[in-house]
Amino acid sequence: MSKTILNLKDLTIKFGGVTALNNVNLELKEGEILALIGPNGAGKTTVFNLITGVYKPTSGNVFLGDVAIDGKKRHHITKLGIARTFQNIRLFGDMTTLENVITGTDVRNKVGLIGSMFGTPRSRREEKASVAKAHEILKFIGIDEYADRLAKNLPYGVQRRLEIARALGTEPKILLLDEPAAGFNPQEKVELAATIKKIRDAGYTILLIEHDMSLIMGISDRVAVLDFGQKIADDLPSVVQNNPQVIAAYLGVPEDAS
Amino acid sequence: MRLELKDLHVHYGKIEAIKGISVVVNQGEIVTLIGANGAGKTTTLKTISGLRKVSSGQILFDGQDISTVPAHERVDLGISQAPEGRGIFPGMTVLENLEMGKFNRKDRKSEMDEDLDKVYTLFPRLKERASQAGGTLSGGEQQMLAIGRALMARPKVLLLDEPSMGLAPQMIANIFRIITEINKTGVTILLVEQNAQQALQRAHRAYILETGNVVKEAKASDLLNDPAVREAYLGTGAH
Amino acid sequence: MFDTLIHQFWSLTFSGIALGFIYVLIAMGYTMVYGVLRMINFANSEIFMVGAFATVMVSKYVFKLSNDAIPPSSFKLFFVILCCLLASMLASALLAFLVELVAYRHLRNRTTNRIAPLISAIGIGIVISEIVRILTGARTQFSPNIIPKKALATFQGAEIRLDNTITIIAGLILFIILDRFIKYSRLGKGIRAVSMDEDSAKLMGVNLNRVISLTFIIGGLMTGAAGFFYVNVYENVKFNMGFSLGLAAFTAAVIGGIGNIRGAFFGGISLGLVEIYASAIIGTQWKPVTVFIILVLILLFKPNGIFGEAVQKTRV
Amino acid sequence: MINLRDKGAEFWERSNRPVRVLTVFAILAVVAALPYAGNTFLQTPVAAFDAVLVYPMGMFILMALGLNVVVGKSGMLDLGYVAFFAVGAYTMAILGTRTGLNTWEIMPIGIAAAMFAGVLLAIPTLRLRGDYLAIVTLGFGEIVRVTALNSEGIGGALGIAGIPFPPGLGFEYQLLDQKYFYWTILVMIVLVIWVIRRLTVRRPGRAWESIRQDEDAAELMGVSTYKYKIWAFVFGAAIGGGAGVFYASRSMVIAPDNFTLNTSILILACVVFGGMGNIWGVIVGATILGYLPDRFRFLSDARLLLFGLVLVVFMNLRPEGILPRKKREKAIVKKGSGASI
Repeated sequence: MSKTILNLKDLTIKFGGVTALNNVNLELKEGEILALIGPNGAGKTTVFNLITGVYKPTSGNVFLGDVAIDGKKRHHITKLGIARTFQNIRLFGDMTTLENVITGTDVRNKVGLIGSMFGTPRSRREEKASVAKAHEILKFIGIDEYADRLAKNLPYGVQRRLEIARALGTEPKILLLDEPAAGFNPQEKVELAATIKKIRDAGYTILLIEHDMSLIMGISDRVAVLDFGQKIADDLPSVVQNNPQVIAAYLGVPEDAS
Repeated sequence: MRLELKDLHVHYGKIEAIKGISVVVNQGEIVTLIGANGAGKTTTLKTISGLRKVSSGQILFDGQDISTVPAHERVDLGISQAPEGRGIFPGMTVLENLEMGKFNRKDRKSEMDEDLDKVYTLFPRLKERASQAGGTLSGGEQQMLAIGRALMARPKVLLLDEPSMGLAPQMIANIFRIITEINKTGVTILLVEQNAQQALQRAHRAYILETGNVVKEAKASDLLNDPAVREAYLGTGAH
Repeated sequence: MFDTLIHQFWSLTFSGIALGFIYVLIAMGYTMVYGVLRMINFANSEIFMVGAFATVMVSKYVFKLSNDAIPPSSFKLFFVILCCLLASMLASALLAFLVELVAYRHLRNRTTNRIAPLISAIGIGIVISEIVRILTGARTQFSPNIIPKKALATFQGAEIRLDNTITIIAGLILFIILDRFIKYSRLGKGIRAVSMDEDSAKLMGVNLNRVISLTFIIGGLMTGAAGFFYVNVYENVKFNMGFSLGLAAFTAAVIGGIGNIRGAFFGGISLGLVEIYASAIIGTQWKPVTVFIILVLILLFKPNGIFGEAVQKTRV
Repeated sequence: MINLRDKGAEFWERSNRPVRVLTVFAILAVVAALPYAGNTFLQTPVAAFDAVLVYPMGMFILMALGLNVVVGKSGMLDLGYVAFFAVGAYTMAILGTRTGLNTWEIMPIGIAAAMFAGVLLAIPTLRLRGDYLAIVTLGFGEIVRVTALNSEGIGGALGIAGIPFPPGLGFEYQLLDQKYFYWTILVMIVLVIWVIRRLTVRRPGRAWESIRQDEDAAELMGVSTYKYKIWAFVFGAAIGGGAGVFYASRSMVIAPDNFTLNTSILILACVVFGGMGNIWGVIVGATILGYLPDRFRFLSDARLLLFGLVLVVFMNLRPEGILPRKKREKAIVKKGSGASI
């Protein structure tokens, strides 16, 4: 059994009077693809926001390895090795594709304002390395041909992929993908599935929010189901798929009372 | 009353969210749009109510193209929407929220009371909480308020966007029962849902949306046991 | 250092409250607009300035008042006050309406960039104050005394002056009318609805553009009234008078929680008092500095204002 | 409207190194020769042409470049930029009249003082939302002036007179012939352009750009947004401070009245007019707006009115300014064009 890399312990978060997540426990093993599914409003994106430090949990902790990261600053969490994409694409539209990825790689760079101003050898070295790395990532994701296009002018599918590329730029241990296939047609979904697998095979651990079941069933090692801010299942895809509680959460309970 | 979308296209910036759909809603029907996230269901409803601009195509309401009529005037034509996420006014009382539903109607006091009575009969909980701020209601109560508020405008067609979202199963069943009741009073309903089972049980006809396209149109009862629907939600291999 | 404060405590308090009401009224201009647009109306200080000029113009050129002439008698006085007040309110309201049209409306529908409307509003503010500067030759205009500054009574040795009393009473009445209007009238509810959820308000049939115009107009009416009261107490106007009062009134709005009209009421009165007391201690020339420090402190520690979201019910 | 910036960028890309170097020197030579163009149609009726080149034109360009880093690059609306200018100027005035230090020795001190003021303002306020930041900076600019006005120790309303000229470097700075001042400020401008260009194509520039476009996304991509916002602010302050030192040293006398809100607005108008975020646009904008009111007499009294109009009109009709920020993309080989992926 590979070791646990991310551990959510008894996570609870309340907004006003509403409990958005209630005592959620979730473990992410190194090198796996874990899918997080559940109906709209179940709290999936809230989980992402808790992991990346956008929200602080009301109670409970998030451990990256042995370090509790809840309460740490967002950019610091990224530096520790967690990167994410956004459900509603949030690229830097006025930057080129390449610059978007380089902005991601900057978190590993050390040179600051003064170094950049004087163009120290280290700053030149880092800039060069960043460009090379960014191109490499774009090739890996298969969108290098768009490197010099402005992000806002990219086709939708490329924008979604660029979100992933930018996140990879930060050299994360864990990649959080928030509905990467939203708005994709079946063909694009197949390609995306291959890309996600390729990323995993390159050594990343992936936590994925997705609604498309065929995609999830095809690539995930494990599926966790949230409903109403609670985890109602966490198992192999084939098992989860036939879990009556899950089916009920998704398709609704056939009404027998009325 | 007849609502018809003809080859409707809608863009968000450069991205095409609705890629030419055609949908018909006839007088007295409950029609449901189902499909996964990002399929374009909510966008479709927002376009009908005027919150989103039409890129091309038509929205025909009783034969008239209303696609350039501003949102606030569509209410007066008889199109009301209970939006996704309920969109109630948190700082107003339940009663004030309901009164907002009648914003442009210069009804007599007696008509106002009549409509209030109707809503309160459908949702007795709202009457109990009439003077409470909307923001303090539970999710289910807020959904009731959103629907009740939309009904206050005496709509010909009621657009419901995911009324089951974030609600407990008991409450979902309750809401759907009421939707049928509303329909029986003569209000046509266009319902967007993720909860396919419930929606299909209640609706007459259904459209399945996938990435901005209508991929299937059928009688709701036919789709209820259609493996394709199940597949759309749970993927192949579910049985 | 504290001698002035102790000896003239009550007299300072009355002036402070009267000044506070002027702030309350200008703060309405900020808070109403902020409530529906979530944007600061940077031209509000100029809207105030124009309101103040309107009173001076009307009293000087329509009623031919001057400080040498005998002050008008009671009935005529009432009539003059009413005309000047209305002139100020209408001038400011009209200007506020134009500001919305020119500086905000077009941009609101076109861009999500939040800086653009701010810059455009700053620009229109500059244009207004520059026009006035050029027309007046940048000179301070002295206003005839409209309301005699006579003492009505004394309290603990402090005079209760007529001009201050009228400011306080009229300010209070205007505030109550506005508060009721927002809470109970149909249009007031429309304004509140837009401030809480723009899309939902549209779905209810609220005409967004009309509500936003209305909000600017109401804010202008209040701000214009403040111009009238200001002239009565301080008796002079200048093209750049809006800046410091505007900043103070904005601070008042922030103290109570911007977007919240009752908060602005509380904020205005307390700022008026603090300012007058502080001036008695460290001197009037440091007044802007005091206000600025209060603003920064509030934004840092209580960005939602003293009341925060707790009184959201009364939110515009 | 044709995109001049793209035309320029295109030319630059097509050219090889010698052509580029030649172009730069040619432009510099023309610009440097401007003081000799005083008796042509460029002549300014009120102030002498060579003086106008230094102030307002040169100073405006310098300050607009600094403000552009804050407003244009990083998206923070700073309406109190004049404060840093004032701090620099007062540092020069105080030290120049009371110590034996000369302008060039005071320059780093003035810049440091302005940066310190920047940090002081930035630390509490940069956590605020954009519109609050705008009003706080607006207040700050005015507060610095009011403080100077009320502080008798630094001359109060009268200000400080007798500030020494910079020491000559083989030539003498003169009041009646200001070409040496002009050339000095030209050197400062070129230096600043050079530094800003370096920064913007490197990590700090990307950080600023990302903050402007989507601060939350930037933070989640690992950009320490608070730190870089402070840097932008302080960097802008440094340029403002440097400009202030030079201004005081040239003017010989300064008073609080030189540092009103108007100056902040004028500089902002230069940035907006030229094109937020684009240094060439900002230079063009500041040149035109600095020059026009001195060239045309009827504009000089209505200068601020004109600038206010510029703000309104440009924000509404051409928010990207005369020269927009980067729009052009390099031509690419597009495989499978038409497909959505």
